[in-house]
Formats: sequence, C-alpha cells, structure tokens
Amino acid sequence: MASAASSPVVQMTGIRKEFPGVKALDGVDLRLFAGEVHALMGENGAGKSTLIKVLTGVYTIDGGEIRLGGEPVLFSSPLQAQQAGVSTVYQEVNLCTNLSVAENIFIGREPRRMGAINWREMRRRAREALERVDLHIDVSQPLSSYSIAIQQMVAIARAVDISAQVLILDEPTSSLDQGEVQQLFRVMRQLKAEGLAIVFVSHFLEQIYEITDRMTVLRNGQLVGEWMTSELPQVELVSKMIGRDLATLEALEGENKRTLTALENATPVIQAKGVGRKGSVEPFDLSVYPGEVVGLAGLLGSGRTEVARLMFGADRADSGDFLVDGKPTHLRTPRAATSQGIAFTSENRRTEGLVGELTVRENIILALQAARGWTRPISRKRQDELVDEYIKALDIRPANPEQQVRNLSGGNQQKVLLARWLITRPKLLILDEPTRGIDVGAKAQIQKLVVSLSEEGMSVLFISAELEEVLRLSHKVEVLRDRRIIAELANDEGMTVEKIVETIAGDSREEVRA
Amino acid sequence: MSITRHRLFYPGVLLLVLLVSNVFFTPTFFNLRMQDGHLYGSLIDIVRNGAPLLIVAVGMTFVIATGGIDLSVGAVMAISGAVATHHIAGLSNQDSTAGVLTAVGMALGFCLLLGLWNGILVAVVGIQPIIATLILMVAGRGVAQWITDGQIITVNSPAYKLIGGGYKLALPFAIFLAIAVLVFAAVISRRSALGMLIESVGGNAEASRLAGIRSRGLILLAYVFSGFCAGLAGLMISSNVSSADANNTGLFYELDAILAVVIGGTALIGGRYFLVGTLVGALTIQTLTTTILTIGINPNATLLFKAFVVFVMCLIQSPAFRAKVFRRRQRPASPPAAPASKEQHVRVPA
Amino acid sequence: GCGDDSDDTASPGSSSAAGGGGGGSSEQITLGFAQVGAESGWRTANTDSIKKSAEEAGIELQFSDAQQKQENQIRAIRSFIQQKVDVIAFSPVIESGWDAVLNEAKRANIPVILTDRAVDSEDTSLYKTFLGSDFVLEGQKAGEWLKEEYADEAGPVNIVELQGTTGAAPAIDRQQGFADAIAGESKFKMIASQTGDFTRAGGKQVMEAFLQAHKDIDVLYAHNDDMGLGAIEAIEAAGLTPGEDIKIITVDAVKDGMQALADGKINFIVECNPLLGPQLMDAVKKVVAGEEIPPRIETEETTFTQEQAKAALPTRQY
Amino acid sequence: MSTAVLDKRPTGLPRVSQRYFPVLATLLLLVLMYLFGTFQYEGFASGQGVANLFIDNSYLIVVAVGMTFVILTGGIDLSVGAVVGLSTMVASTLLEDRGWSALLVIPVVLLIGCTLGGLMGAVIHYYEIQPFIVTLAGMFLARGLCYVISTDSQSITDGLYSDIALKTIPLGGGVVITYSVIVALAAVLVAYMVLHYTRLGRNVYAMGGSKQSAMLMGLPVARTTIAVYTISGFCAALGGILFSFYALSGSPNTAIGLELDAIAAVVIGGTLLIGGSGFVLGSVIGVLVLGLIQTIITFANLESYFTRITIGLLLFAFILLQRLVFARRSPGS
Ligand SMILES: Nc1ncnc2c1ncn2[C@@H]1O[C@H](COP(=O)(O)OP(=O)(O)OP(=O)(O)O)[C@@H](O)[C@H]1O
Ligand SMILES: Nc1ncnc2c1ncn2[C@@H]1O[C@H](COP(=O)(O)OP(=O)(O)OP(=O)(O)O)[C@@H](O)[C@H]1O
Ligand SMILES: [Mg+2]
Ligand SMILES: [Mg+2]
Repeated sequence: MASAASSPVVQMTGIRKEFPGVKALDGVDLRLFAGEVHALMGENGAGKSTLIKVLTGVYTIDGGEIRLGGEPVLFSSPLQAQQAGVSTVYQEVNLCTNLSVAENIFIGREPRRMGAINWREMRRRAREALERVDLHIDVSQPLSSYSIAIQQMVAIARAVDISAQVLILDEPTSSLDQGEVQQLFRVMRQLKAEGLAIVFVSHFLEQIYEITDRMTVLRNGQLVGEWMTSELPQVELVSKMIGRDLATLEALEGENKRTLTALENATPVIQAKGVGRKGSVEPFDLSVYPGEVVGLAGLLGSGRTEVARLMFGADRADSGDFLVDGKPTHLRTPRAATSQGIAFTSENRRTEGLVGELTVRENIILALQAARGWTRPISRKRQDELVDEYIKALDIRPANPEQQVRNLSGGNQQKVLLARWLITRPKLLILDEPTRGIDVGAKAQIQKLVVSLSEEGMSVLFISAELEEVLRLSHKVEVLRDRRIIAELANDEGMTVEKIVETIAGDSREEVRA
Repeated sequence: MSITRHRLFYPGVLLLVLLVSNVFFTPTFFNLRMQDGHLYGSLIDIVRNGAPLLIVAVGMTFVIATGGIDLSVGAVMAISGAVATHHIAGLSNQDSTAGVLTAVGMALGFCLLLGLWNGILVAVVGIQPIIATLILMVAGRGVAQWITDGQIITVNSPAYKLIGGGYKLALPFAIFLAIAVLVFAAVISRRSALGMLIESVGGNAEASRLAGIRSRGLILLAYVFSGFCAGLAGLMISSNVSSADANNTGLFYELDAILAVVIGGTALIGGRYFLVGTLVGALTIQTLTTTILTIGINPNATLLFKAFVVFVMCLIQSPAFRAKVFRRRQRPASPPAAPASKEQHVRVPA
Repeated sequence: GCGDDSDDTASPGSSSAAGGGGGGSSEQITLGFAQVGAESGWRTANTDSIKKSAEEAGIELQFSDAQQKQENQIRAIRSFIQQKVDVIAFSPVIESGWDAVLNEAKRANIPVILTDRAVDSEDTSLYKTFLGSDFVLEGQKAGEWLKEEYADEAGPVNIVELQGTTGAAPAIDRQQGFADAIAGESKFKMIASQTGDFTRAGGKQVMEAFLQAHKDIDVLYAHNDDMGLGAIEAIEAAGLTPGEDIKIITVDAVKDGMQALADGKINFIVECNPLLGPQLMDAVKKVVAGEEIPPRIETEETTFTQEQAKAALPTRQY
Repeated sequence: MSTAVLDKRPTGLPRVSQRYFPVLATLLLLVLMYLFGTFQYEGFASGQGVANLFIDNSYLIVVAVGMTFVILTGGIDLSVGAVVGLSTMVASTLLEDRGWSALLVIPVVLLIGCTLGGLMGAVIHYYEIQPFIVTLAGMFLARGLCYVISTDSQSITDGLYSDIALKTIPLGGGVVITYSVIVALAAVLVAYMVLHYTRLGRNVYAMGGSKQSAMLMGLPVARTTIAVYTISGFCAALGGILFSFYALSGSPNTAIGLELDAIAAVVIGGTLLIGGSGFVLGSVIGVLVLGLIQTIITFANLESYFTRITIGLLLFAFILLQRLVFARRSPGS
C-alpha cells in the first residue's frame, strides 16, 4: 500500500502541454509511490496518454516540473526514461511487427556473448518472459503473425521485463480476455510487492477497482483530483470523469435478455455454409438474420477475428459458399463485401483501420466515398453534414473535422472508425472489438447504438473480449475454440456469462489455457 | 504569424530570394519587353523552360502520393519526342496541322501505354515501384534510340514547334500547356474524390483496402497519368528545339521531378500530396538552373552551388530546424522551473 | 573540301575489303570493338561506320556498347580476351585507368587499337596505335579562324562559350585548344562559359541565359554543332540574327550543322570526323599481318566556311 | 499480414532455410540465368568467368552493402555514386599530385566518406528532412567537389597502390581473383555479422519496421540513423577505393548513376524499399544479377540500342520470375 508519508518516486507538478489548437494538459499533477498501483482516469481525450508521453520523454513539456526520486528530470526520449528505470507500454501497440517476438522483447538489451547477440539465450529468456504472462507462442516467428491481443501481451512482457522503478501501462487490457487480464494482474501484484510503482490506465472500472490503490482523475486536460481507490465509489468516479451524472449508463441496465421472434421464415442477411480457410479457421456455418445481433465469444486467438475477416472478404475463403439475402455471392474482396452492404471495423485500428494522415472528415466518409467510386464525389456540404452529425452522435473530441486522425486520442479514433461504417448504412455491420479503449460513457453510447440499429433492422456481428457486453447485446452467441465454431447459444432466459465460459472451456478449463 | 505557418511560406520565400538575388548580378533580370509580338525576358524563359519539368512533376506527384515512384519519366520523354518527330519527318508537308496532330496523338497514346505498363507491373504484378519503373527507364531509352536510329531527328514544322517553343497571346504556348495540366490535375483530383482516395491508398494501403477502395485501379491511373505527363513534356522539349534527341532528352529528369515534388512538401512514402507545392518546387529548380547560368557560376562549381541551395532549402523548410533556432532565442522567456502554485493543486485525500 | 576527304578515307577501306574478303576464306579476322555508348548522333555515326566497313572488309565484328561506363568497357575487353578475338579496338570512355586490362590483353597476345580518344598510359607498348582526332587541335583551329576573322578589328571581342559535358575529354580539350589559340590577343574576352551538355536543349537554354545577362555578345564558340543549333534558336528568339549579330563557331560538322552553316547561321565549323571505320579496318589488317603502323593515325579532318559547306553539303554522309 | 498463421508443428525444412527462402530462391534464379548464358554463348562458362563477375563488381558489392543498411531503416542514399567518384579523385590526387603514401591516403578517403555520411545522417535525423533531399544535396556536393578538384582524369601510378590493385590471388585451375574481391567479401561478412549479431544491426531492422515504435521502445534512433548513413558513406568510400584499384585512375565522372545500380541491386535482392525486411546476402545476389546481365550483354554482340532494351528485358524476366516464385507467399496486394 502506498504510504503518503514516504516521498513519491515520481512527482509531476503543474504539467502543461499544448498542441496546436488543443490544451492537452493544463496544470496536471501526478504522484506515484513505490509499491502502489495508480490508476489514471479520464474520458477519451482527457489527456492520460499525453501525460504518460510527457513523463517518458516522447513530448517535451510546455510548463511544469517532473521529479524522479526527488531529482528534477526532463527526459528527451523514451530511451532516457528507460535508462532511469521507467518502462512503458504505450496505448497503441508500439512494437516492430517485422521483428520476431523474442526480439521485440529484448531489442535494445539483447543478451550478448563475446559482443555478439546470443540468439539462443535471447529466445530462451523471451520464452521465460512470456511465461510470466502465461503466453506460450513461438518466439522466433515475426510478431506480425500474431493477433493484436498477443502483440499486446508481448508488449506487456517486454515492459515488465525492463521495469526497474516505474511501470506504466496505458490501456493494456483493452483487447485482452478475462483470463489474460487476471494473469496480468497476478504479475502486477507481484511487481508491486517488489516495490515498483505502477501506472495503470483502463476504461474497465471493475479492473480499476480490482487492482489499483490510488487514482488520479483528469478531465479535459485538467486535474480533477487524486483519491484512494477504496474511498471513491464507482458512481462518484464516473461523475468526476465525465462531469455529469450517470443517466446514460443506467439507461442500459435491464437491457439484458434479447431474443428475436419470427425468424423462421425470414431470409438471413448473410449465410455462410462451410466457409473456411486453411490454417486459419475450420469450415463453419453461420447465419445472421435481419435485425439480429450475433456475438462471437472465445478466448484470445480462438479465431473470432478470422471469422469476421472471412465474412468481409478481407481474407479469401478457400472453401464454402456465401448467400447474401439468399443469393449465392462471392465475397472475395472487401470491395465485394461493401457493395453487398457489409461493413467491418478491424480490431487493429491503427494499421488496418484509420489513415492517420487524413482528417477526421476524410476518414469518416472514406468507405461511403469508396462505395460510390471516385467519379461521384460527395459534395463538401453533404460531407460536413454527415460528419457533423456523427461527431455529435458519437461525441468525437475534439469536434474538429479537419483534425488529423492520428492526433486524436485512442478512444476517439475508435469512434471515427465506427462512424465511417455507420454512415454507409450497412445491412450487416461486423464489429471487431468496437469498444476497445472507449470510456464508460462512450461505451454505453455505442452499446445503445448497436441496440437501436438492430431494432431498425441492421444486423450486427459483434466481437468483444468482454463477455458481459457480448451477452448484453447479442441475440445469439457463437462460441469459438481453437479456430472452430463449437456451439451456437441462443441468448434466452437462463443464459449467463458463466455458461458461455463453460462452453468455451469445454471439459476442462486447464486444457484450453495450456 | 499565420502566414508563416503556411506550408508553402518558406519554399515560396526561398523562390523569391533566388529570383531577387539575380538582380544583383543582372539588373535587368525582371525586365520584360515585346519581341516580335511576344514577351521576352528571363522570367518568361524560366517559366517556359520550367514548364516540362512542372508537367512531369505533376504526374510524379500522383505516383508518389500512391506510395510509388516513377523512374521511367526521362525515358518516356525521349520516346515521346522520338515517336512524334519520326512521324513528322516522314510527312510530305511537315507543317500540316493534321499530320502534327496525328504525330502528337501517336506519341501521347504510346506514352499512355507505357504508363499502363508501369502501372500493371506495380499494381497487378506487385513489383516494387522503383524496380518496376527502372525496367522502362533502362529499356525505354533504347527504344527511343531504336526509333530515331540513334540520330537526332530534325523537323521543320512551325506547327510542331508551337508546343514547346511557340507563342500564343504573347506568351509561350508551353505555359498554357503547363497551366492546363496543373489545373486539370487539380480539378480532376480535388473536385472528384480521386485525390482523397489516392491519399488514402498512399497513406495506409491495407486500411484503404478494408474500406473498400479499389486501389489497383487508382494506382494504375496514377502511372498512366504520369506516363502521359512525361510524354507531353517530352513533346515540349523536342518541339522547343525542333528535334528529337533520343540519347539526351529527359536525362536525369526523374531526379529533378522527384526533387520538385519533395520540395513541394509531398512525402516520398506517399499519402498527402500538394500540387501547388509541386509548382513551387518545379519553379524553384528551374530558377536555380537559370540563376546559375545568368550569374555565371563556373561550370565546375555549379554542383557545389546547387548542393548549397538545396541544403539551405531543406533546412529552412524543416520545422525541426526552425524550432531549434527559434527555441534557442525564446528559451530565456519561458522558465523551465515549476510554477509556484505547486502545493495548491495536489489534493491528497485522507 | 570535306566531301572529298570522306571519299578519300572511304576508298582505302573499300579497296582492301576485296582483299580481306579473299583472304577471309582461310582465316577470318575477328575484331572486338568496345564502343563508349550511343550518347550522341556523332557516336552513332561512328558506330555505323565501323560496322559497315567491318562488313565490307570481311572482318567479323564483336561489338559491345558500354553505355558510357568505363567498368563496362573493361568488362567488354575482358570478354573479348576470353573469346580470343584477333584484335581489340575501343574508344576509351576516359583517358586513364587502362593499364591493368591492357596488360591482360598484352599477355594474351591480342593487339589493341585505340580509336577516337587516347589513353594516358605511360607504357605505349600496351597499344599498337591511336586512331582519331586531336580535340585540342580542333579547339585551336576554331581559335585561329576567329583571330583571322577579327584581324582587322580593334575589339574588344566578347566571346561566350558553350562547353561540352563537364569532365568529358572533348570538352576539356576543345576549351583548352581554343583558349590557347586566342590567348595572345587581349582584345578577345571570354565573358561567359557554361556547359550545355553537348545537347541542343542545353545549348538553347544556356544561350538564353547568356543573352539575358550579357547585352554585347560578339562571338559564340560551341563545343559541338548541336549546342550551336540550340543556341541559334535562342538568338533568333531574342530578335538577333545568328551569323551576323553574333558570329558562331562550332565543332563536328554533322549534317544539320552543315546545313546551318550553308544557310549562313553558323560562320565556321571545325570537322570532327566520326567515319573512322575504313581507317580502322585498314589498321586492323595491317596489325594482323604483322606490318608496322605509325603509333598515331590522325583522321583526315578539315574545317568548313560557309561557302565550303554549300559545296560539301550534297555529298555529306551523316 | 494478419493472415499469417502460426504453425507450431515443425515443418520439413529447418527454420533457417525458411527464413532465407527468398534469398535462396533468388540465388537459384541467378544460377538459372547463368546456365542460360552458358548454353547461349560459347566461352561464357569458365571458372575465371565466375571470378570476373566478382572482380568486376567488387566495388558495387561494397556500395550495395552500405546501401542495404540505409534501405533497411527505410531511408535512401543517393550520394553513393558521387562519393565513389570523389574517393577516386581524392585518392588519385593525393597519391599522384601530393605524393602521399597509399597507407595514408586510404584512411583519409574512408574518413571523408564516413564524415559525409555521418553529416547527412545527422541532418536527416535532427532536422527531420527527407533522406531523399539530403542525400541528393550530398550527391551534388560530392560530385561538385570532384569537379573542383579537377575535371581531368588521372592515372594512379603509385607503386604500393598499383601493387595491391594488380596483384592476383590464384584459386587453382588458372582462376585468379583480386584483393578487391577479398575486401568485398569481407565487407559482406562484416555487414552480415553486424546486422544479425549486434544491437546496431537489430536496431536497423527495428527502425525500418516502424521508426515511431523504435523510438517508443527506447531504441537509440538518432545514433542508428547517423550510423547507417556513416556506414553507407564508409562503404561508398571503400567502394571508391576498390574502383580506383580496378581502374587505377581517378576521374570526376566515375560512377555517375551508380546509386541507382546499388539501390536496384538491394531491391532485387529482396529488401523492401520501405525498410525493415531484407538481407545483405540478397544485395550481393542483386549485384551479381546486374553483373550477369551485363556479362550476357557483352557476349551478345548487340546493336547499340538493343543493349539497353535487352538489359531491360532481362531485368524484367528476372523480376517476373522472382515475383512468381513469391506470389504464393504474400497474399493480398
Ligand atoms: N500529437 C498531437 N497533436 C495534436 N493533438 C493531440 C496530439 N496528441 C494528442 N492530442 C490531443 O490531446 C488530447 C488528449 O489526448 P490523449 O491521447 O492524451 O487522451 P487520452 O486521455 O489518452 O484518451 P483515450 O482514453 O481515448 O486514449 C486529445 O484532445 C487529442 O486530440
Ligand atoms: N494463445 C495463442 N497461442 C498461439 N497462437 C495464437 C494464440 N492466440 C492467437 N494466436 C494466433 O494469432 C492469430 C490471430 O488470432 P485471432 O485474432 O483470430 O483470434 P481472436 O479470437 O480474434 O483473438 P483476439 O482476442 O485477439 O481478437 C491466430 O491465427 C493464432 O495463430
Ligand atoms: Mg489514451
Ligand atoms: Mg481478434
């Protein structure tokens, strides 16, 4: 437990950071003590990631002071921060996907023998480091061959392995499943016991209350305050974060059991028959009916993303057929899928979703424009209308359509990606981890949106690591294991998260985790 | 303050400085006079000689925006001039408008095909652009030499001469062509969604694919347009001297064109492109060449001078450089020490 | 004039062609020729002449184009040695750096003939003969004509120069020869000198700039016809009359140049003859037959005034 | 990329050869091309012929090695050709006009190359200017210095220098190589070791993968950038020395356009121009491909203008075959 008596390891005072047109941080303080897990809380765009980047030398501060162990410091690069014992997992997975897993963990501090990198030793130690987070993968494969979740775990393993004094985790759990999160928490507790100071950012309030000791809350780049986690009830925390009360959140309570009636005689929007891809997903059958929300549940790497990609033509299926509205259709390319009214938001928004250099407006109208072809431009007026509407609807901040998307906070980027597909008014919306990195308020908004869209007749294929969320929204849940759909569960009375977990786990839970 | 923020502020200033510096060596540098019914002067020379470069650079801008590069423009220019003059030289009446138009049509048509070839290698076969276009860069000049039989073909055709060396409304016709290409490119890409889609493909190819963009067609289009531009520029250069020199036309033009694009602020990795920037870049390069000639720099030192100017240009354009120079001056003003109100902000509950 | 010259040089080639053809039945001579490249019309004419006269002389020609790269030429010579040709001939891309490969040829007992450009090897036994023009002399001829032309005038005479490609042997030597020739007389002033890269477009652009920067140009000296032809366009565009307002001297005497000379737009051309083929084949045969040949064979070259050009034009070969 | 699949079962091929599969396949294509030349032209295939391929291209191999470092980080170095030219000029001038000893001249030349490269690297990193412009300015600078030193070419007659240059090493069977070949192969070996067994080497790959990530992972991005351009400058200078061994002369017009050959060799060798992936051995193969094309051309007895066309066609055939071999491996566009 943190003792206020001892002096803080890190003390940031009056930090200011301005980007052209945005005051990202305005007089923010942060104190970190040895042996504590400290939550950094705030809505999307509140300034959490910026504060972390300022601390670790990615950005230079415009004002304020940073002390490490009592000494004033000003890191000019993450390298210096690392050398001073501050290791960080930044929000987006920032690893080199062209390198092997082992290298990603050890690059910059590779074990050497007689001056030369000792690859064997490096792989061995990489396996050890991954063991700590309970990940068993081939460390000599390039990182790009693993899913975003695995990449996230690798990033964590690297930071944990480096950490000496301070460990900073910026939304490390956004794409992890329950098991993975628990494993991470085990490691964090252990490090805490070893005397490390840990900063933890997450939009999952349960996780915050489970693991953190104290918290600092930011709003709009300003400090709201600092509290002991145990002394600030969840409801109060949320209202401190969003600055208003919880009406939006509560509106969703009760929306739990959802069944669609009269599906028997309807034609599925999309029907996959024996669709599969060698080495990727075993052939599966899957039907989505108009207005139906289908959830995909499974462990990390169980193949949910692969199913989604096949349904969108992002990967080409090598077996099976698709029926769209009952008619046989080839879905060989995303282009073919979009012209059938199918939309897809990738879980990997940075590399597969957004075009960072383009503006918010351009990113939002991209898919709609692509569908119309370049010869039929959407008039600027119409663009502005559409974009304004969705910036408001999804509360994208800053509400500046001409801002470059790469300068948006992570959560707001996710909203932009969602907006891109919503304005195409698709028949089927495939959402892979759409609530990744989205704050409580926005998450509730998005969930509500999914519900209302499905009520309007849009079908949704919904993937989330959060089973509660899957259960809350879906009419039926497809359960995956080892890249196979093993069960289809109707979300009727009596269906619970536990039951899904049991199905995923099959006979013995241990077997799956191994 | 806000005008200095503009992307083109520093390149523009540099261009002006280059132009003005000429006056110290040639006081009459900005003078224009009428000569045989057309305007005559250094500025006119700069614009006319810079026109082909600008046109090639406009085509190159699109290719670079898609994340590619086109090394073959120089060779395509040579081929274009060779095809046109070869046809004209065979005419009984070299000045016949129809004959010249056919020649121009043949040349440009052929260059479109060459652009298509590049585009197919890049977008369909999937060869890295630099190598894909290198093939035509090497082979193309051979083709041009083959057409001209290695000799310089000279034609005597005022109609053909118009394209690169003639005048309309007292101004070089080349200027109108260059403006037409620039305006066409700007309008077609910015009034339609072409520009944005190209920038999207160049900015993030995979994300664009998943957004349903047909990137293959766009990339093809960019290379075809670049081929067309190179062809037109080749015609201008060949027409300017009423002859086709397969060996030398467009030699090292690809470097100048790329340089013009890059000076204009378009990044070589693709994404956002700036046509007006390319215009400034092309004019700057031509002004630099003309400056070297008019102020009489020793030919042996020409390259050193060029190196110096390009270097200064990079530095002045670099925000990082300006920030470093600027910050040094500003630093004393903003004390790095913490504000006095330190304790007030820290609220330690319990 | 020149037409005669060309015929003269062609005749020994064609006469020996018959002899070569006769002897060829028993043992055909193979000549490996490493050309600089195809960088100019002059060079292409040179290549054509060599190919044609080899055919006429019944000599088998192994031809290689080095694309202006010394390393390619070295490689070509090596491959000729490997292929065991009887004679190697080449126009060196640059003067220096041939000792190693020429030594290899010597060890393989293959005689070497240099054409068009010389090498600076101290060991002259590395090659049998040099066959070509003297670029310095060409520059001097240009300068001499100028001195004569302006003999009666007080001056000052303002000269601008269009140089060939920077660092190219003909450019350096033609500049040198010209400068040497006019050095004695202070009335000649070189007011500007720039490279036009031997091309028409280059010549035109540089001349345009000269005309903007200097109001009183009397003479233009261009290192080849093409740059001169480009410059003529610039001069005309400036409202001046080439050949009168500005006197023009060029080197090469290609057909277009001769035409301009005959039309009075150029005042004087120093010939640089690319038609080395017949003389080369002659030398090759002599070398193979073991005959002595002079260490330097000058190509027959002349100069042209406007009248001479009119006379020579109908019979020009290139 | 996300479609690649983990296969935990050991496959038939050992892992190393899987990683090097592209390079090996390219090598195989090279051999096929060599066989083509052998059947096509008499006197083509010989031990010395192969040795000559290395002798004639030793300098390009070295330059391409340096270029590989730069391209692996996602950069480009257009100055190498001019630096090669400058090196031959500096060497010949110092040796002949100044009478310096070869033992002094060589380090001086290498130092000049490193300095130029290092400066360019620093400008690229600290002022965040695109490598293309900076190295283009470097190219103008180096070439301009050549002409300022002299526009004339000059033979090198220095005893020690020409001894090293002309000395051949018999390999048996009448096949000989030069010291330049040894130097080039040594450079390749060192580069391989540096790239795969030092932190610098791995940082090079990391930067090519993502510069942003490399920075966030705490890698010394500044140092690495400066290092790769210094290495490239060093290699260009070394290539210049090898060239001056090869031609025993210095000339201001040496190696014009060599940068393109070097870049082409690197890319043909399988390195991605955007960086992050490729092998230095691939670059060597790329050089040999270009050299072999040139050799075929010299044997082919072509018309002047068909020389270029044929080079283009051979290059095209090679790239196309290479592409077909890999078509299966990389899905998508
Ligand atoms: N490089 C940049 N340029 C301009 N604005 C930026 C830049 N980086 C961040 N911002 C802005 O600073 C503000 C804070 O962003 P930050 O990424 O710190 O938010 P966050 O609290 O981490 O949000 P999230 O929970 O969505 O990750 C946002 O308004 C964002 O748009
Ligand atoms: N635990 C693991 N062990 C080995 N490989 C894995 C593991 N998890 C994922 N992978 C690999 O990563 C690839 C991508 O998995 P995919 O993204 O389809 O899974 P997912 O169910 O969508 O997981 P996520 O939770 O990341 O969304 C799979 O092809 C698989 O080979
Ligand atoms: Mg964040
Ligand atoms: Mg997934």
